[in-house]
Amino acid sequence: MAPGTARVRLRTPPPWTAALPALAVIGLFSAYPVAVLVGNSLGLGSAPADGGPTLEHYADALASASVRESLAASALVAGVAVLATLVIAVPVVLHQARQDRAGAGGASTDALLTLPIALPGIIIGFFAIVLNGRTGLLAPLWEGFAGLAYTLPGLLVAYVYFSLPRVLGPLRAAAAGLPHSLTESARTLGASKARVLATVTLPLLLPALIETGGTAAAIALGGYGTVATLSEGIRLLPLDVANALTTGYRLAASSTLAVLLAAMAVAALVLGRGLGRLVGRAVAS
Amino acid sequence: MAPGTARVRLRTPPPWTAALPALAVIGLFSAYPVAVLVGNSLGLGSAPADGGPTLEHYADALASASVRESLAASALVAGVAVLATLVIAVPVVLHQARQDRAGAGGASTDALLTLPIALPGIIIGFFAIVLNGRTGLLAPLWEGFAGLAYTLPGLLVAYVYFSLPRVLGPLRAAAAGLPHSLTESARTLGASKARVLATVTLPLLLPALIETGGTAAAIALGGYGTVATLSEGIRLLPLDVANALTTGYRLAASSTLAVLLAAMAVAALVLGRGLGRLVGRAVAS
Amino acid sequence: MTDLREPETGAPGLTVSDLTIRYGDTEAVRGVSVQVRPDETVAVVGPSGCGKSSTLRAVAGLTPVAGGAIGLGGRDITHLDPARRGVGLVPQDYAVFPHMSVAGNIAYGLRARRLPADRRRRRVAEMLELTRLTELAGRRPGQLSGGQRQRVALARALAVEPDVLLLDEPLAALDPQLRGGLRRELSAMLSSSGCATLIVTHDQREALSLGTRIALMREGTLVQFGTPRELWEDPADAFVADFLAGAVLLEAERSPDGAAVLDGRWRIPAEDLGTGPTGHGRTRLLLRDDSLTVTDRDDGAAVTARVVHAEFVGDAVRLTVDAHGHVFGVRVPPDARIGRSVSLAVVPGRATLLVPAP
Amino acid sequence: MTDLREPETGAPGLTVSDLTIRYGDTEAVRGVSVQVRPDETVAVVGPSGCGKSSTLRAVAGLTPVAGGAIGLGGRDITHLDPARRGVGLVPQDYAVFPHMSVAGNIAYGLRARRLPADRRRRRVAEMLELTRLTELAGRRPGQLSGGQRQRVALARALAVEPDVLLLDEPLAALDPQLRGGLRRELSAMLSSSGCATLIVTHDQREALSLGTRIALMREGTLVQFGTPRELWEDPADAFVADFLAGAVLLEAERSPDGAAVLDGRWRIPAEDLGTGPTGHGRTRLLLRDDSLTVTDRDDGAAVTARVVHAEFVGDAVRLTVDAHGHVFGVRVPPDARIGRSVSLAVVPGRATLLVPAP
Repeated sequence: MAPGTARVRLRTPPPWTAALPALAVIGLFSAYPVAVLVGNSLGLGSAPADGGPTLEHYADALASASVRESLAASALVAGVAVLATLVIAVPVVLHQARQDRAGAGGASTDALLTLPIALPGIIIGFFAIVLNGRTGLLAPLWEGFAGLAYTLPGLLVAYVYFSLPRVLGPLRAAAAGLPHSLTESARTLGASKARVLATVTLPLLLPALIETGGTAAAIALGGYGTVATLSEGIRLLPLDVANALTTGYRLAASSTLAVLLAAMAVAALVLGRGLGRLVGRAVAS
Repeated sequence: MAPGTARVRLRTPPPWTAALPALAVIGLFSAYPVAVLVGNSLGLGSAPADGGPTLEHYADALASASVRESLAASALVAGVAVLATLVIAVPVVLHQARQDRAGAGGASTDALLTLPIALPGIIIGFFAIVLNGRTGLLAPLWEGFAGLAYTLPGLLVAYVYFSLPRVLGPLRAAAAGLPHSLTESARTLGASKARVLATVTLPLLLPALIETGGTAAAIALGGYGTVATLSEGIRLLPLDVANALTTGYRLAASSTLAVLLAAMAVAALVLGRGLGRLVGRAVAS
Repeated sequence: MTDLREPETGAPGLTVSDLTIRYGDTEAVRGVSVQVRPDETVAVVGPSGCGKSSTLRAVAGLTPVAGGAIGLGGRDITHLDPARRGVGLVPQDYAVFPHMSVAGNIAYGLRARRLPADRRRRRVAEMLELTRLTELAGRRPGQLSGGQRQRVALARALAVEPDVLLLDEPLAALDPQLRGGLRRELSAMLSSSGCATLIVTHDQREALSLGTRIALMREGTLVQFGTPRELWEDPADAFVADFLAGAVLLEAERSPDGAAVLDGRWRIPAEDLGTGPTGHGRTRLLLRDDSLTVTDRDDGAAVTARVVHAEFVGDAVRLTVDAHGHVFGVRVPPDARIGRSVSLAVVPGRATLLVPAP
Repeated sequence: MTDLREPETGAPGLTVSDLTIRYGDTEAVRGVSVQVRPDETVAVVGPSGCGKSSTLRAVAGLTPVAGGAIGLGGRDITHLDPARRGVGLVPQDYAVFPHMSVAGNIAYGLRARRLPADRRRRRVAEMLELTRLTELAGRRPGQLSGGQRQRVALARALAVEPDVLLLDEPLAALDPQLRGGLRRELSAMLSSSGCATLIVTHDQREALSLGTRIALMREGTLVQFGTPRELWEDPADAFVADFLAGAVLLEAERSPDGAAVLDGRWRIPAEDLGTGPTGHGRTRLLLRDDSLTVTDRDDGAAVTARVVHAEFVGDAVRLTVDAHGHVFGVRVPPDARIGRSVSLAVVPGRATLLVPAP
């Protein structure tokens, strides 16, 4: 072997070369299709129907009452469902963290709780119909349950169930990462359990709550299966996107709706991460 | 305060009482609907159409050629897509772990790479159509691209893209958890980089690969949005479930398909977790 | 719970009586009794896993008590809620609240007790002064060094005027090079706080220098409880002698002309031996690193030992030798020539024969 | 790289010449030169952040070298791939492969070198023997204690017959109570392996007992390099004296009747002083813990010092005193009565005046 060929390449290369493989993956799988989609929605598509740069497709979409309603309903369902999910998840993960410390292995509980992550959205929609559809199993109990699945409260419950297993994992990791000595010290200093929760546990869990919430909201926004199953009721944005695609292949119009949906989802994710990091810095610096 | 009321409740309570809140969440959101669904599929539904315990709905479903094809295609797409995803993801996360150690903060790369987790499956199907639909943008380049989106390879690519951001997060955590001193020691003992990868890095990453792969396969199996957008081509199981639901409301038959889909997804998840833990024990004990 | 004796929990200071702690089926602590008088610092010391931390956590109310009683300031706190015990805990990792300033940390317990704002501010200022943190009052813990964080935790615990201060391995989290200085600093702050203090440590030097009394634990039981000098000069058993001073304690038989040890194979003349009283019943010989020397004599006053190891310790070479199955340390001058076995004799006056009081 | 001197990398053993290591803009190591002869153990010691670990990592090829040269067994390895250097690394966490048995770990380097199976088995058996692991050969690392894992890492590194063995803080990961015994065990195994060894440690006791020579580093530079006795008896500066022995080194002026220190405010009579030669140019007085005593005299031979702190250390009380801005340690008997200030005099023969060779 010639001298020099066995040299260690340890000098730090310029950042962009180091990031190359990762960036290639991004470009191949993200940036290019997104660019094409955005281009389409701006009338820059290569299809003969599209005639040059314009914002008219966005104007059309936002002028449509049904699209505006779907947008609002989507934002409401995703936001409220994720908030409700977090409210349910926090006591569960705190309880799990306590169990872990006591060594009372919650492995099976843990497995059961996150198992529903495997349940497709379409099955969850199905659950809702089975229980609260127009001829659902719960309908005989109270007539209000009949058809509840297709209403806003019904959708909310379905999406809470959809989001719960997705939220439990990351939150559990965050709760396990909180040093137990913090809450113990707060207790010995004279704080009640409620006070410790309000002044120590929740503030320190907040960054994780925000970030996890953002991600869950993004996934809920884009979740098609649940709402597709329940498509007789309230319309959410993914339904419109699918509709625009199937009822006549109008590339620009459907691209516009797709971009709106993707933008909302990405905004939720990015906002959650950014805000989470910001709060994290404020909380832990 | 009366003596005794301020007593610390620190004696370890019986396991089941401690697990109560978590179990309530499971019961409310999982166990009951699943039980109902399974009951329906076994002809135990309360709808007048269902007439007592029977396996005939399963027999019918499995006798149907289209259902059998969907089952096979679903398993194939989810399995192969996740394998391909892992193959792509491993070098990326190992590279990220290297970057992290060098302190060359890959925060922005990281954010970009996992951002597509926010992209709804329906949008990803849309990407595929835009690029490789019958009049897709890539069709002029090579005629094979036209309509590729509706074929098996096209679906595979779409599902790889769908799974990649979901796999990167957990794998990255696993890669970051591998002590760097292990690979460094292996290098000083005379092993080439390739040998270190094959004998140290990959074996130690294997449990995480299996578990993450199982979860990703479960989510891919149930992913409805992507295949719904591409429903003109190869049929996957979620499409059948949705169909059974919309074309005539036959509770037992559609429940059967739903149970099949859910069972496959849960099996992938549980298998991944169980096998991952098993391999982990074999690897790290 | 099944203990029929009346636990003495009425004394001022901290009284731990016959404490037993169980984790599942294992008894982590068995029948430990320790008292900390107001104004006194007791160091609980022992090897890892000896139950010392469990004892501290039981006093703080963070671990359930299976038997025995804990009294503090005349109250029985055995089963009291941790928030109502009046203890000041400084955990091993200091557990400084990362989302509060230094002043906010110190005020935490005062807010929880709903102290009026003006009195709270005054108390925080006092504590900042005591722990020399006044200039750092507005800082976040993330910007502090380990030693500064320790002081925040100490100030926070002292702010609520606890009946006992509990320190869990207070120096273990700090850079070894800085530990000596910070130990002296801590010792000064503890004595100026004037609060009964229980310190848990695995380091015998810390125990000797910080404790006015030392409780030495082993495998869940209390082996000896007394002043540092009592433990140093009259260890209860060979474990105490070894743990505290690296010394060896041998069963001895006293005769008018000296003492016989190692089953009579080594007879040490009376004129070479110091004597001291022991409260532990039997006659024993206490040998430290500097008690023995290498000699040319080969009479009954010397014992032959095999050299197991020799290591340079700066001003001397420390030999590890084995004599009839007992391992000793012997310091010899760094230029001494040492073979594979040596004859050892006592340096006059440096070995102590512990004799039971008549 | 810009160094024009010819680096001496041709000698047997390990030669580190004028090593410089940069992380970004900071120089972690500046111009450090250390030689390890075959059969010798060099301990690199210094406080945390002094660059000692970076030096070891550079020798192993795990950290890039910004300047200088590294030679091993006559070869220039400065920029060689770590797999081709012929070093045996024992990292601080031992890095035992968790998915291989003890024997599999030891065989790893031999497999990588494609040693025939029979020779590999023989070598593994030898190493198991040397490190007394034969009975544990089939165990997984998860079933081993810390000390056993250390021995696996050592056997694995020695198996490939390296030109130099690199140990990074070999005892830091172990239970403090067991460290003494494991240090002696390690020392015995190193000397029976007969391999040039570089040990990095922050603990001066480890350095003194394990190193045949000691390289003392501070803030990226080499402060002194010599045998333990050289560093102990003739420290290059006050930092070395303090770090290694907790001793104080004072500038002194020699006169026929003694020495004057503290700018002439303390005159020590010649009859009380030992003298030693120094290779470091200036006349200085070396004071250890046991060099000073509290005296009643109040003439020029004594110095008055303020007592900063007193702590019990077992057989004595160690005073920390401040005399004209210099801080000393003084041991006094545990029953001595000490006020707020003391008069200090030298214990005859216990203080050394270091005088430059003429």
